[in-house]
Amino acid sequence: MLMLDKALKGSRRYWMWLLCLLCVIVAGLCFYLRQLNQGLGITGLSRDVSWGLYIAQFTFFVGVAASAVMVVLPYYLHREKQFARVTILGEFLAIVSVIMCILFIFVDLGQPSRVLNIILYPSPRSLMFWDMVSLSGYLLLNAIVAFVTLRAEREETPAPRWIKPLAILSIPWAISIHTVTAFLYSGLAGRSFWLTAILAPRFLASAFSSGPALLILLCLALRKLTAYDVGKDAIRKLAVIMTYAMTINVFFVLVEVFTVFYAAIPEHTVHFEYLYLLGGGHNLAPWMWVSAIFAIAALVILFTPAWRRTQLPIACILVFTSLWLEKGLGLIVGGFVPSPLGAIAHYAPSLPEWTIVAGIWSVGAFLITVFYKIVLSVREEVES
Amino acid sequence: MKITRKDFLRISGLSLLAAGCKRAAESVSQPASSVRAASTQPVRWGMVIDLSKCREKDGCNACIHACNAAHNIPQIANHAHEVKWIWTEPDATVFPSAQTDFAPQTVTETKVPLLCNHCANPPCTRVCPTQATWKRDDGIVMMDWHRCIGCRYCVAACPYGSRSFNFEDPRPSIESINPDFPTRTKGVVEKCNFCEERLARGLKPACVDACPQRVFTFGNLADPESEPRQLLRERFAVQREPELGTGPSVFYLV
Amino acid sequence: MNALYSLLAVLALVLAGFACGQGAPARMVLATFVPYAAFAALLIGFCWRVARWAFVPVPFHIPVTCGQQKSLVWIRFAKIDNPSTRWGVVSRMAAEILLFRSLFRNNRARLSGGRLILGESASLWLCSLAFHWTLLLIMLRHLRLFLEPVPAFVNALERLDGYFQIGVPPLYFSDVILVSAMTFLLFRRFRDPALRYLSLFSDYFALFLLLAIAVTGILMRYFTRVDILSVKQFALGLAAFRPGASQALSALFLCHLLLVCALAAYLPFSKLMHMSGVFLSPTRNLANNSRSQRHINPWNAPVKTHAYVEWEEEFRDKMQAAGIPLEIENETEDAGNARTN
Amino acid sequence: MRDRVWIFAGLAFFVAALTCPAWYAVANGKASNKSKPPNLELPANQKECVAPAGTMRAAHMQMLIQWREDVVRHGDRRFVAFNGKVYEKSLTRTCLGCHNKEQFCDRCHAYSGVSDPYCWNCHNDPQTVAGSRTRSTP
Repeated sequence: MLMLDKALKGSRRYWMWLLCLLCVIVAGLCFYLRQLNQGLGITGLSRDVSWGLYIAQFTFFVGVAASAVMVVLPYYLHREKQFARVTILGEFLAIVSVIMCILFIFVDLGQPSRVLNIILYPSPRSLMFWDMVSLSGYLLLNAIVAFVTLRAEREETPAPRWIKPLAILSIPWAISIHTVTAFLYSGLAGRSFWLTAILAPRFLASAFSSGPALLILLCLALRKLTAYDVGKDAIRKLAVIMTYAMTINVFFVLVEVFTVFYAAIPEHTVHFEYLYLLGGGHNLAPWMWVSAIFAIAALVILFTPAWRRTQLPIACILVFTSLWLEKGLGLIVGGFVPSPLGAIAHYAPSLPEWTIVAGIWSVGAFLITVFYKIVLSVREEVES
Repeated sequence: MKITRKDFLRISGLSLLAAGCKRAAESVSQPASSVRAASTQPVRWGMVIDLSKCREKDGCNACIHACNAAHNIPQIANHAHEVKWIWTEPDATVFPSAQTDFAPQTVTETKVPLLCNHCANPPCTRVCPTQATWKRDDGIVMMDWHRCIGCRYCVAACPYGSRSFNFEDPRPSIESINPDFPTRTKGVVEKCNFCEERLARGLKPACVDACPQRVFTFGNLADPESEPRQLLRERFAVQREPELGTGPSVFYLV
Repeated sequence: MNALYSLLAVLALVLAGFACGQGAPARMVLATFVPYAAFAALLIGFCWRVARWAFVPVPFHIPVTCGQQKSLVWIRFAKIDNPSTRWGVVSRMAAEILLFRSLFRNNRARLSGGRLILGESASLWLCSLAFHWTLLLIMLRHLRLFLEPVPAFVNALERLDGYFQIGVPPLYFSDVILVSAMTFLLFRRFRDPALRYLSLFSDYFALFLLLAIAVTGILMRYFTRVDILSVKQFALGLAAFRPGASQALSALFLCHLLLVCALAAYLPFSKLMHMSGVFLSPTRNLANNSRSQRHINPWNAPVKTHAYVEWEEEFRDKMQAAGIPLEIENETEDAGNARTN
Repeated sequence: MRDRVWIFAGLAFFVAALTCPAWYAVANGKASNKSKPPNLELPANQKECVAPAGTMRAAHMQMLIQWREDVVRHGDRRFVAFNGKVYEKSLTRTCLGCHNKEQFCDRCHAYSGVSDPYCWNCHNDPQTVAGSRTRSTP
């Protein structure tokens, strides 16, 4: 019997959850078909803000995908046994995130029927080509490592020897996917908001905090909903990783802010002013402040000994939301506004856009549920 | 009608072979080898725009209308979805770094015609993941609308805002279609092509011919004796954001 | 050896097709006589096989299924894998026919360190599913040649299949999937020694024949080209019983045609009849309700039984006389008592 | 016993599906002239195409793609035909200069069940465009 069969046997709650997700997916699909028919005009995108929520979500989930390295690295390289029960969860999270990234790129295309031109006419000078290579390679690596180790676990045989080199290869590869994604933006001379060498380090820092935050939340949810417990040690270690990555991320942002405002080159300051100036009538500014406040609040919780364990779920939610707002919204839109010609074009995602994004999130939730269900059933079967 | 073996060989074998060889040759020699590459004299098409002449007839949009008619450019009411090949902006917007604090209002508020700069080192072609936009040997930055996947990376890369994306089907917004030039389909990026299709027939770009003031001077920048080169020798010209290293082929006489 | 012979048989068919393309009389035979003969063989043979199956009595109500059978109310049972009602059976049959449910359970046995391991084997299920579905899609797509006007759904399928713009005419994804899945199914038989031992001529022949049909079709569409107008005319002519082969039809097309005819004529007499057989598999199409309902086989000959109660009744007097204790002392009064025992 | 009804119903369905082309022809009432090709209007002013008719029928799409690559990507607009004649590589000017899109291209594509190629998303049919223009301007 296939491992996939395990996903077919579940409680009523499990099926209801999948059904709900399916409904959202169908709603997203309907709007996507409309977008296919009418063009990207049904989104909030415009001539001046030509990338929006889709690409921002793509960027954010590349980070989540890359963060799998934070469990793979300690487990495979430093033999940290605490991560034994969480590593495969991290790998499946990476797989699902990459799939979501691919979907976000796909729905953003104006001519999706020509998407294979990227392979038919490969252009090594374009970073998008390298992003495609690194993302698909990462997906493949993680899929092989996760499925082969899970299969070995189920058959109660040791995992084949060649898995370890692959797992270790996935570590630098994870760094590469987010670095290349940062280069997509930071290599554009005309967009001064992104034209900074710290963009790639910033991306990595935010990835290594948002990814573990999500993983901790998923682990806690599993503990609550099922009998599966990854162990206190693993969660504590993940929390430490998240804390320091978040600290570094905030530090990087402040470094950027200093450079921009002390040098005071208008081309650079305008973007920050657009994003953070309250009362300027910019619809993003309040959200950017929410992001900043959440980040500080999360750090306060994580650095206070009395709270760091008891309030961990809240801290994780704060970290995740803060970074989602910063990276999944502000970073992309902030790069486009003001436009090189100085135009301030407001961007607000439209209902179809939100629904399509929700549909892709649901695809992710659906897949992660199914994958985790398989993992948990296999472990349950082996342990009993 | 029977397809003879000869036909079969010619149409399938040879064309496949030829296409394959061409592809291989292209990938070895980076820019697509154009027919003009064979001629000994290098070509770099360029344009000089005399703003003083343009200022004389303020509010004249002959160049824009000529371009719109020639290239089936849709007139979309929604500003967010506009498609523009050549258009005008205030001087202060076009040359933000060339403004002095106390410049006369007449200068800062004059409308300046804008179009694709056909850069010598274009950032847009560098980022295109499918080579749907590329620089020809004669300096024209071309778009292949058959190949564009609509990722809009080039729109993000262009520092001049010269690229437009078709957010909707342009056909309903075209007043009268010029059958000689294709319309575009939704989901592709487009921009000024320096009237490549007119150059091929020995004509000058539509905007150049349409201007009653003869504001535009078009010619081969690689030829020291060409009209634009003579103008540039005689008068001081600026380019848009030259500090980005893109090397625009459009010059403005201020 | 089996593989080689069947490959040779298919190659012989291919060569015959090409040879027919050369001479006019052979073309006429191939284009007019052969398709009808093959089609008649398919129809008659198919009906005959199914009719024969219909008259074979099903000897037992076979409850060999997976999952928990319906028993006591508080025990959850597998509604689809082990149905007790007709609708349950319909859904199980749908899962079997549309999703190959039982193949989904396939696993590969191997020995590791002296231990038998039933390992994962998703590839067979995945590839056969891909192969069968794309085959259906391709057959439906071919309707564009047989129907005039072309129904909208056929056009929609064609557009969907060639959605990604790769080359002209656009590459059909079903073609790619079909050929790769079939290649896997073929190599699966070569790779595993046990499977190689089990494979017969007919196993390989069906695979090679289908593969040859696919390859000739692909060659025609993407490489040598064919005049689609004459093909459609020819196909419509066949359907209207007015056959006639235009000179524009290439030898490759005739080869494709001959292979399809061979497949059609061969189908009723081969393992490919699993196409209808799957509907008739008793382990799948019967409800597993033998605990709640008594199934009497109508074909069973009446069995003469002689229960103890009857035997006792027969010899009651003699037993009583001999002082042998009786189960039923007195028919009328102790009947209830005996039953409780 | 009871199952035989189902079996024969299924068999009847299968046979009906297999023989659907014949039924379809009867239902559409075109059994008499249905194997005839569509009436493809050929240009009145020209006798010869850029390649022999058989080649064009089988491979016009490949040629159009080749032309497209030549013109757009290589600026090469001159096509020397098999008989030495020189044509411009242009769908609108050369092909549609003689052929009528609706009565030639579309008819044959509809007949052979080839869905409309994406050419027409951008390229115009000069005749319909001219027609709409005269209609829209009074």
